[in-house]
Amino acid sequence: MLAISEVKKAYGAFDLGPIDLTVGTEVLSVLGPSGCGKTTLLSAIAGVVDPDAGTVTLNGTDLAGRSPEERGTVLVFQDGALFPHMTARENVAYAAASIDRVEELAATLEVGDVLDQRAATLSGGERQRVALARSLAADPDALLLDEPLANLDAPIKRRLRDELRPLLSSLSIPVLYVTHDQHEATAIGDRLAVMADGAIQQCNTPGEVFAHPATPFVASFTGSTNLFRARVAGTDENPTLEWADHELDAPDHESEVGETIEFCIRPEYVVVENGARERPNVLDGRVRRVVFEGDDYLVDVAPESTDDTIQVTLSPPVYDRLELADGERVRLSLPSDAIHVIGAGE
Amino acid sequence: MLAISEVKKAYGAFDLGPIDLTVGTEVLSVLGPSGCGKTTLLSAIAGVVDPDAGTVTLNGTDLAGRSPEERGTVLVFQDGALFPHMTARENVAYAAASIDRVEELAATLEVGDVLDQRAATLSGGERQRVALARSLAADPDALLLDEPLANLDAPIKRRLRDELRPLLSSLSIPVLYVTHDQHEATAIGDRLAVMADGAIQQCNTPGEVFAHPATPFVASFTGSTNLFRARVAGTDENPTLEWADHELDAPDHESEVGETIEFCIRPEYVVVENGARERPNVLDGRVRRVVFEGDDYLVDVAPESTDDTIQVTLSPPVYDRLELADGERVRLSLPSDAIHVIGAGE
Amino acid sequence: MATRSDRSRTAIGGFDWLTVALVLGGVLCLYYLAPLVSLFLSVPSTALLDALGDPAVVSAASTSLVSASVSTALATVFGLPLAYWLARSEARWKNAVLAIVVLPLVLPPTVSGLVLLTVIGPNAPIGAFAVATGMPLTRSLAGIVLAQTFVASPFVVVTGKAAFEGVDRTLEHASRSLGKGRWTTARRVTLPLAAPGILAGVTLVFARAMGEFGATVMVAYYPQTMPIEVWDAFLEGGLDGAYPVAIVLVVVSIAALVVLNTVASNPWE
Amino acid sequence: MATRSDRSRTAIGGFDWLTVALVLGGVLCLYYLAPLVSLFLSVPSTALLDALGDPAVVSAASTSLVSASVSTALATVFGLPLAYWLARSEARWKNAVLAIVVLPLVLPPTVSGLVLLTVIGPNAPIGAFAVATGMPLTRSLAGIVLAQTFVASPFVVVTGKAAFEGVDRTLEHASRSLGKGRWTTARRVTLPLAAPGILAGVTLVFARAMGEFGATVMVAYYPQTMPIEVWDAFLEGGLDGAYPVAIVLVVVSIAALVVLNTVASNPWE
Repeated sequence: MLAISEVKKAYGAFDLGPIDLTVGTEVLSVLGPSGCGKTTLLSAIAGVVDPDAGTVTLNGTDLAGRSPEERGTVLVFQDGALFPHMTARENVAYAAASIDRVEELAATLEVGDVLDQRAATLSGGERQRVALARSLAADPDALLLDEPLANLDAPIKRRLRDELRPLLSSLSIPVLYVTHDQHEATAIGDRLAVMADGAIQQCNTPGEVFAHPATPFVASFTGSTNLFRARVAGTDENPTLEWADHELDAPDHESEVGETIEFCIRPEYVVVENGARERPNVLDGRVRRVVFEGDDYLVDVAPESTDDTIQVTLSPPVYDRLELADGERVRLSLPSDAIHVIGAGE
Repeated sequence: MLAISEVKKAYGAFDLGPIDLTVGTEVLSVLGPSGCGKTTLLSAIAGVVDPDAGTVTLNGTDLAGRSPEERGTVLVFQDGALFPHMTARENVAYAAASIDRVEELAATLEVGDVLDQRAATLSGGERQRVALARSLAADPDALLLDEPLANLDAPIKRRLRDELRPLLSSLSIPVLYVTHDQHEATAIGDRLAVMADGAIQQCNTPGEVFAHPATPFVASFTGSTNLFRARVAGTDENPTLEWADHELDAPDHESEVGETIEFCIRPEYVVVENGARERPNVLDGRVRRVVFEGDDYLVDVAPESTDDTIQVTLSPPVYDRLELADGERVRLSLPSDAIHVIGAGE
Repeated sequence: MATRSDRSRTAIGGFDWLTVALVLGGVLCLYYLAPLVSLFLSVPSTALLDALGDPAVVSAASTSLVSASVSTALATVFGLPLAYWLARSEARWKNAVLAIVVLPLVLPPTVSGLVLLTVIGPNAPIGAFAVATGMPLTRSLAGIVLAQTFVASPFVVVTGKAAFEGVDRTLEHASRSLGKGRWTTARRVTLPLAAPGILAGVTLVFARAMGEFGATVMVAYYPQTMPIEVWDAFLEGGLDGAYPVAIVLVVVSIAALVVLNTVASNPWE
Repeated sequence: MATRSDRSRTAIGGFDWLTVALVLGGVLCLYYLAPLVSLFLSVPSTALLDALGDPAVVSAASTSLVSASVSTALATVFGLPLAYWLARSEARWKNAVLAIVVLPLVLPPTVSGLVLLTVIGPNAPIGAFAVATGMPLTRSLAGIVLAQTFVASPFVVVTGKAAFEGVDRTLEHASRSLGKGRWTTARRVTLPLAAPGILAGVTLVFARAMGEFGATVMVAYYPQTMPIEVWDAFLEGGLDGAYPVAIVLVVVSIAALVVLNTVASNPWE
C-alpha cells in the first residue's frame, strides 16, 4: 500500500498540496489539467523531488530520506525516457535481473521483434511498450505512470490503453496513473482522483466521480457541461429545485430550503422527448446549435425562460431518427435521478 | 478558392503527396496521425516550404515563386507563435492595418483585458485567441490552422472549438484546419480530409466519412473499431455478406459474389437486443470486457463462432438499464443500413 | 530480488558526489580568482594613478580602444550575416564553412600572426602594395586591426549563430505569413530576439581584441596596444612596472563579464 | 487593404539577403583561410623536414606535448565535476561561479600570466616556497602547466556543462527510479550521452594549451614551448625561421578541428 500524507511542495508561485492519497493494490488514476501538479506529485513519491512537508510510506516503510533507487517506486514517463544510446533490449536489460526476464517481458508487451532497434527508431507505441517492459523489469513495489499515452495517435492509444488495464491490475501493486484525458483515466483506473491547482478535488470510483462530481471544477473537467445555479425549493420527502421558472424534482441532497446551489446533469442523461404531455422535469426549448463529433452529436438547446443552455449528447442512431435542425422546437426531460446537487454556489 | 494540385515534397525518407485538394469558402479539416504530412502540406501552401512539384492557386492566382508574405495565406500555429518580446496588443497590431482593427478583433476574440500582457504570461487559451486575432488582422485570403487547439486542456479546447466554427465560417475565405483529433476535425470542418502517410485517403463531409470510410485506415482512425473480413454472398436485390457462419444483410455495394471484402460498423450503431426472436443480422455472444470511458461504455462482445470481437458503445443511461457483466450472454443486432463495405480486403 | 540487493549496495557504497564536485571545482575557482585578488592587493593605488598619467600608457590605451572598436565593427558587419546563414541554412557545406570559422579559434595566436604575415607582410604581394601606397599593413594600426579581426571575429559568428538558432523559426514563418517581408521580419522579430546573444558575441570579440597579444606581437609590435605594453613594461621594469596597465585590462575584462551576465545573454549560461 | 499594399512594397523593395550574407561571410572565410594556404605555399617541404630534425624544435615539441597533456588532465579532473554541478544545480550562486569560470576566457593572456606571477612568482610566498623546495613554479615545466591550466581549463568546464545539460534529466531520473544509484547512472547513462561534448571540451583545452603564448611567455619563457619557439625563431630568423614550427602547430590545430567535427560534438555546431 502506498500512503501519501500531507505532502506539500512549493515551486515558485505554484503550490502543490497538502495531498492525502492512499493507493492499495489497485490502479488509481489521477486526472487533471496541465500544470495542476500531477507530475510534481509523482516526482515527490519517486524521490526525484523533495517534498517540503508530508510523508510517503510504501508497504509500511517511510520513504523519507531515501534516494529514488532505494524506494522501489518506478516511474514511467510521457515519452518513455528510453536511454537513446541503447537498443530496446539493452534498455529492458538495464533494469532486469536476468536475460530470461527480458525475453519474458518483451513477449508480454509484444516488443520481441524490435528488441534490437535503438530507441530513436521505435514508433511511439513501441517506445512506450519498451518503457513499460523496462519498468516492470525493475520489479517495482509501486508503479508511477506519468501520461504514458499522451503523445500517441488515437488508435494506438486506445489499443495500448485496453492492454494496459489488465496488465497493471495483474501486478498486484499500487499503481498511480497520471493523465489529463478523462477517457483514459476512467478506462484504466479502479479509482479516480481529480486534481486542480495542486489539490485533490475528489477521489472515488470513476462512476461515482462522473455521476456525482464534488465540485464545479470536477463537473466541468469530466464533461458534465450542464452546470446551473438554482434555488432549493423543497427537501426531505419532496426535494425540488427552482431553476428559472421551472420546478425540478431532484434526488435528496443536503442543502436547506431557500439556499442557492449549483446542480449538474450530464449531457448523456438529458432525454429528447417525443410525448406531448406535461410532466415534472420536462421543459421546452429551441435547438441553438448541433455539433457533429463523429461518434456523437452535441445538441445545444436554449430552454424557454432561462438564459442557460442545456447540452444534450445524442448517439448517431438516435440523432438520425430525430433529425434536429437549428431553431427547431424540442421538449427535453431532465431525469430527476440524473440531477446532482453540488452544493452552495458561491 | 484555394486549389492544391499534385503537390509533392520529399523529406528524407518521408514523401508527401501528390496531394490534390480544393477548398472553397468553407472550412476543410485535415485529420491525420502525427507525421502524416499535415504540417508539411500547410507549409507548402503558405510558402515557407518549397514543394518539389505541383501548383497551389488562390483565387485564380498561381502562388508558385511567391514569398510567404505575398501569398495572402496566413498560418496559425499550434502554440500560437506569438512574438515573445511584444505584448498581446503589439502582436495583433503587428499585422493590423489600424488601431481600431486591433480593438475590434480583441473584442471578437474576447482578449480585450489581456492586451497589455506579454505573450509568456498568457494562458494557453488566451494565447491561441491572440494568435487568431493576429492572423485575422492580416486580412487573410486563406487561413491555415495547424493544430491550434492541440495543447489546450479539454474544457478550454471544447469552448474555443465551439466559438471557432462560426468565426471561421463568417470569414468567407478558404480555411484549412489541421488536427489529429477526430472530434475537433468533425466539429469544425464543413468537409473532412483524412490523411495518412502523406496521402489523402478520403475527402468528404464528416458524416459521410464517418459513415462510409473509404479505406480501412479511415475506418480505424475515425473510431470505426468493428472492421471485419467477410465473403460476399449476394448482390443486387439481395446484398448479403457471409461472416463466419452468419449471413448479414448489407446495403448495396459494388463487390462481386464470392469476393472477400472488409466491412465495418461503428460501435454506436450496434444494438443490444432484448427480444428473443431470431432475425437477420442478430447474433449471440458473450461480454468479454466492459470499459467505462466516463461519457460512454465500451462493451466488447465475442460472438459465438467467430474469433472477432464486436465493440458496442452504450451511453450511460442505456448501460445503466442493461447492467452487462463480464461473461454475460447478450444478443446483438447489426442494423443492415449501418454496415459499410469498404472494398476488397487484401 | 537481485535488484533489491543491488539497491542496498548502492546505498551503502554511497559516495557523496556533490562534495567531491564542490571540492575539486572549488579548488579550480580559487585558482582562477586568487591571482586576481593578489594583483589588486599588490598594487598601491598611487602607483596605479601615476601609471594612468604615463604618456606611454595613455597612448597604448587609445591604440587598444580604437583598434578593438574597429575590429569589433568589422567582425560584426562581416560576421553577423554569416552567423544568420549558418543558423538557418540546410546546405551540406554548412559544416565546412563552420570549420573554417572555428579554425582561428583553435589556432595558436603566434601562428595566426605568422600566417597573416605571409599575406600582409611587407614581402608578400598585398603587403608590399600597401607599403607602396604608404599604408603599411604591419607595424601600423591597420596591422593591429587585421590581427585582432583574424583572431577575435569568429566569436561573433559562433555566438551570433547560437543566438539566431535560439529564435524559433516558426516566429519568422508567422511574421512572413502575416505579410511582412524578410527585412521587416529581421528588424522586428529576429534581431530583437537575437539581440542579447549578438551583444554577447560582440562583447566577446571586443574583449578578445582588447587582450590580443600573440598575433599582434608578430604583426604590429608598434604602435603598442595595452597587452604589448604590459609585456614591454614587464621586460623593462618587472612586475611592478606591468601591474598598473594590467589592472586597466582586468577592469575591461570584468566589465565584459558584467555585460555578459546582465544585458547580454552569456553563451555559456 | 493596407496590408496588401505593404506586401507589394516589401516585394518590390526586395533585397537579396542571402547574397549579401554569402558575400560578406565569404570575404571573412577567405580572410581566415587564405593566410593558411599561403603558409603552406611559402614553406618548401625540405625546410620543414630539416626543421623537424632540429633539436630545439624537438625539445619544444616534447615540452608542449607533455605540458599540454598534463594541463588537459588537470583541467578535466578538476573541471568536469564542476561542469556537472553547474549543469544540474539550482543554487542561486551558480551564476557567480560561472562568472569566475568565464573570467580567464575574457582575460588577456599576458595579464593572466602577470596575475599568476603574483602568486607563483619567486617573490610571492607560494612561489618562494616552491623555489626553496627546488621545484620552482616559473621558468619550469610546472610553470608552463600552471599557465596553460589557468588559461585553457575553463573550456572543459563550459563545454562539459553544455554537454551535461544536453542529457535529459528525465533519463537520470528514470535510471534512479529503476534502482540504479548515482554512480551507476553516471557511468551508464550520463557520461556515455555527454561523452561527445566532454571530448569536445577536452580537445579545446588541449588545443588552447598547445597554442598558449601570452601567459606562458610571462611565467615560463623557458623551457620553450612551440608557440614560444615560433616567436623566438621569428625574432632570430624572421618568417623563414618560424614557418616550420608554425606548420606543426597548424597541423595540431587542424587535427583538433577534425576531432571536433567527427567523434566529438562541436560545441558551436
